[in-house]
Amino acid sequence: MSINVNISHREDFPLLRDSNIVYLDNAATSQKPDCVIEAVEEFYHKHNANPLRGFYELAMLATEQLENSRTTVKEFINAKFEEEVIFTKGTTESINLIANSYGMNFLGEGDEILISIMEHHCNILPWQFVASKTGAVLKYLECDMDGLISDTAIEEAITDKTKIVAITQLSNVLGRENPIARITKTAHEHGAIVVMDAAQSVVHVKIDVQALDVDFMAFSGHKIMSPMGIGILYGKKELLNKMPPFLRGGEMIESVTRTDAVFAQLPYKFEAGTDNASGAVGLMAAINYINSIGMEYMHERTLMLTKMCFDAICKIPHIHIIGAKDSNNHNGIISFTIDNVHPHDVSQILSESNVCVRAGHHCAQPLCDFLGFKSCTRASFMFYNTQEDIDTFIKSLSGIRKMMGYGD
Amino acid sequence: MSINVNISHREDFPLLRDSNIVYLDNAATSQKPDCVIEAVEEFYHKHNANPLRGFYELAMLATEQLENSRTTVKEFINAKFEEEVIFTKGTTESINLIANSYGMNFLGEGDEILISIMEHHCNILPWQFVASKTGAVLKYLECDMDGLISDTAIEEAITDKTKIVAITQLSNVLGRENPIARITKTAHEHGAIVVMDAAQSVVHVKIDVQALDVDFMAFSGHKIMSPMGIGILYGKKELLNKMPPFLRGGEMIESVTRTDAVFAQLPYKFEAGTDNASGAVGLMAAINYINSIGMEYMHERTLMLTKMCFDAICKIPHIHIIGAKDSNNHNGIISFTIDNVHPHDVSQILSESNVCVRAGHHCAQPLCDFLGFKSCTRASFMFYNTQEDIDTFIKSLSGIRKMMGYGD
Amino acid sequence: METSNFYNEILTEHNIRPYHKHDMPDATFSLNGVNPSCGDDITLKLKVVDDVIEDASFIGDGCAISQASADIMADMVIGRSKEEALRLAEMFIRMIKGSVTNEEIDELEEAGALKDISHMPARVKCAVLGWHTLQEIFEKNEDANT
Amino acid sequence: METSNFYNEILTEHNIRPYHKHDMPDATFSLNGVNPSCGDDITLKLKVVDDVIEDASFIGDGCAISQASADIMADMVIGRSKEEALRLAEMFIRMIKGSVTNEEIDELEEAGALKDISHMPARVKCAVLGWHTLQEIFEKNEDANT
Ligand SMILES: Cc1ncc(COP(=O)(O)O)c(C=O)c1O
Ligand SMILES: Cc1ncc(COP(=O)(O)O)c(C=O)c1O
Repeated sequence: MSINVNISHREDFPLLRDSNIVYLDNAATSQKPDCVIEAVEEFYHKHNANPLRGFYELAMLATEQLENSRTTVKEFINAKFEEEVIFTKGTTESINLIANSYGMNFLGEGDEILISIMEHHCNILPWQFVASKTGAVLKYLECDMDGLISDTAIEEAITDKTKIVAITQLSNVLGRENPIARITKTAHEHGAIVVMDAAQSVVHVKIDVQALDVDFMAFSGHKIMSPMGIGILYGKKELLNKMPPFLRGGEMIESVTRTDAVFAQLPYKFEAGTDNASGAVGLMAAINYINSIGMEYMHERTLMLTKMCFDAICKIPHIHIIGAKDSNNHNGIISFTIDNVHPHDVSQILSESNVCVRAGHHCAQPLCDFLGFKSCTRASFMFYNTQEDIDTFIKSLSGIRKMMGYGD
Repeated sequence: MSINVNISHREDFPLLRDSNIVYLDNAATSQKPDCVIEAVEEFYHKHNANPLRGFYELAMLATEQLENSRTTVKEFINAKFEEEVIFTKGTTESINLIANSYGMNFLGEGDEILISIMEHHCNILPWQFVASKTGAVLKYLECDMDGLISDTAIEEAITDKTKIVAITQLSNVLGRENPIARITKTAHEHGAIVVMDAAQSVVHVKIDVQALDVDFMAFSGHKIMSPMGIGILYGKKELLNKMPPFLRGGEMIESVTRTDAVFAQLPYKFEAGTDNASGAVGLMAAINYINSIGMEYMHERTLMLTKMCFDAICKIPHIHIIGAKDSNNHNGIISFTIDNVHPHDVSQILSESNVCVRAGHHCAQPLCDFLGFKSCTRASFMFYNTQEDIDTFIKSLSGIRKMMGYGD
Repeated sequence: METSNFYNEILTEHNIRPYHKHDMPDATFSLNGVNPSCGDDITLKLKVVDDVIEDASFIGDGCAISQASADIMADMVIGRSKEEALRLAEMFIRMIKGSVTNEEIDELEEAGALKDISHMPARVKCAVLGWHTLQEIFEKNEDANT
Repeated sequence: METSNFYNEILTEHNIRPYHKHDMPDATFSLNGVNPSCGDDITLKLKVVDDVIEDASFIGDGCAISQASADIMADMVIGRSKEEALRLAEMFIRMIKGSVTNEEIDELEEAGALKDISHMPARVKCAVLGWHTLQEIFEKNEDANT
């Protein structure tokens, strides 16, 4: 695929179009195109009602929108059944749901939970909690300094004691794609299930839950250009069917008595309360937008931008990129440190040139500890970034040590 | 206050303005005024970033919007401290949070949880769950056929064994306001805490958590004209401080190691994951809109519409209104049955005249059982409804039995 | 969706004056079918002799659609073989999903009066409750009966 | 918010060439202060004799703002009484919250170079870390020391 760097998609994004912001914090959250914002608006103008509840036309329209979104997501991730797609408020809720509903009920003393060292806090803390409550042991799958999880590491870490492997498809610090299919294969051989955090990958990698054979998968809409407050949990039907509900309330029941309740079928069993239908509609619009631009094209463009930026940073003295040496293993994410300049100061100085990057531990403290730093600065790209964005960023970045009073 | 029935607020609501829909399902979800839809749009146009995370200007704007919304909510419910206001996705999540974090950790064998017979499923199922896990006993506080919970009932039901009283301020079937202050007083005398479900009341009653002295309170934005996917949990600081987190992940930690985590301060301890900032902004706009119209005015207008409708229904044979005989005790909610016509058929026939009402058990099956029916039809009003809405509704309602083949 | 057309005479008649809504002491099969979320609840009773449905009735309650549909079904399956009844059930369910031919609708006789349900997703469960229960009776008892 | 003005010479000098960033074996007080979410981490050391701060130093690391602010503070409080130091702390924190007079900023000497933090909510914690730790030392030891 040949990418023309001069074609810009910035025009589709009102926040970028109407400002000179150089938005390089895409791994934290993405900007939203007009079509997504308008889809939400249209829902409130034409279809707003409590979905799944009413017999009148408006309520049926709202329900239809919600279910169309479910179908769109099903196709986007290639799930086998609609009812394997559950709406949540985001990755964090999705993973907490798995931990509380599956982890708390199917793990016991001596069982092992394996997570990678590069997990986001939301794929660590729920498992620490499950371990503390069930007596299961939490273990870590480590990578090398390039961020690579080797086959040997996988073979050694997964044993017959392993019951759950929870791992991100793409680290939000390193940007490297993990060998999920390889992990699933080994995990399944040992009778373990695999939970994949797709929060970062969903915008870069074409996800196929059946090909990867993961048992659960989670992502947030806001990182793929959809509105905030909506996310997805995918789970294999046979697993979801045997799990108890997590949140309890309306919509997830068949019948309720004073002492007891019969739960509804999938997916509703896991969707207690009023569904965020407008969020679902926004997510559907975002996926349609992605499909119209082309996932592969988006990714190629991101890789090209990543490479330009990577190569330029390599030329600036005193800056150290974290993770892989090959920019193609960074998938739009470049984290780095600058000698003797704290990332918070880096981020603030860049902000002066309207460059938005993130600084800190990126909700991945165990990884930072493991790699030997407390915090770092991260620039992250999406296909709508431009060469100009990178030029501005690099220019500002080059002057930081000087501005902080260092000779070079 | 004198209300002019001819003044219409319909113009503020695009869905109503641009259609001939008679929207009488306000208790399920409200319509959204332009100012709320536009506030969300403006957020995505001008302030969209991951809040609470970045050091750049855009992220600070997003954070500021989120925190301004928190302050607006704090004032709206008269909480004492900002950090007592926690963003959730809705009432259902809020109550599940309380049940899982407070209920599961501070209740034991023989303790009693008291809920009213008129609770919404989301204020029943979480307590059934807590009871089944902790050995606590779930008891019911009953009302009379008019929906009144008497002082005697309160005195008898709350004992020294009672640890939690969970009750709705306004039933979504009966519309009657419960004597919360009275309940709180008795509960506190016996050392119990009170959880108030304000999902229905928040749009009708001016809530003052300090005056009511409730320990926890929950509501959903979507029922007070704000976007879907955002809700509030209020809790007294001293209680929230001693509770463990519910959802676990980013933003709710101070530091994380491989084996352990130190949790953040309030309110962040309970806000794991990316906050729905656009939802919070929409909620702020909705509250500002309410303040500009005037809560008292809104309520007076709703009561007037309720009375008009109530009186008209009373004149139609074979229709039975559920609950209080005085329309002033209905706060915009009129549930009813029609002899020999099933509510689902009622709702569908009304839908033919563009009248949107809800039919079913309204997520309150124990109440339906208690009052002796399986399901009913509910018309619910907000201040933006009009006399015309009621005329259309009554006209269509009057013809239903005939249409179904009955002589009268 | 014209509701006033929808609640036609066939439907309202079967609803308020059902022919087959009564108990059947000598039934060979009896099965309860419910739509928990709607509250529709029927118990279908069949008297089957040599794979032929000699009599059919139901008791229970629910919305007009569920009741009328069950009554129409009872009417149609009486005197038919198990196979014919199941073929009609399959056809009816397909009609509700919106994929039948006009000839098939004709074959469904009075049950064809429910064809507009295909545009009312919320009412589908009501319309098919009786037919589903019929299918279930024969599926559950397949072994016992062959 | 002009960052380039903000990272002025006073700040960068105190950051890269701090006068008081060193251990103090004969300290009478030592307290660790952290901003867990930022990673800022200092240990403040004071040598207090008869309620007068004879020496002040710190060790640790963090962003330029936290380090420079701690260094400036150490500079300012040496030779002052406990009361005077606490008065400056209170004034500094007020400045960061945006409510001081020009005279007070003057009185804060080099610490006044941090006044623009009032427009940077995310950096407030960094700027006040040293001063908060100072306050804490005296609060914790109030009983012991009077
Ligand atoms: C009294 C009451 N409580 C709770 C809820 C649940 O609200 P949500 O579905 O927004 O969580 C509702 C509305 O459905 C309600 O009426
Ligand atoms: C890898 C990864 N997992 C999970 C999350 C959490 O997503 P959210 O905050 O939307 O729940 C993030 C983003 O913050 C992430 O980068």
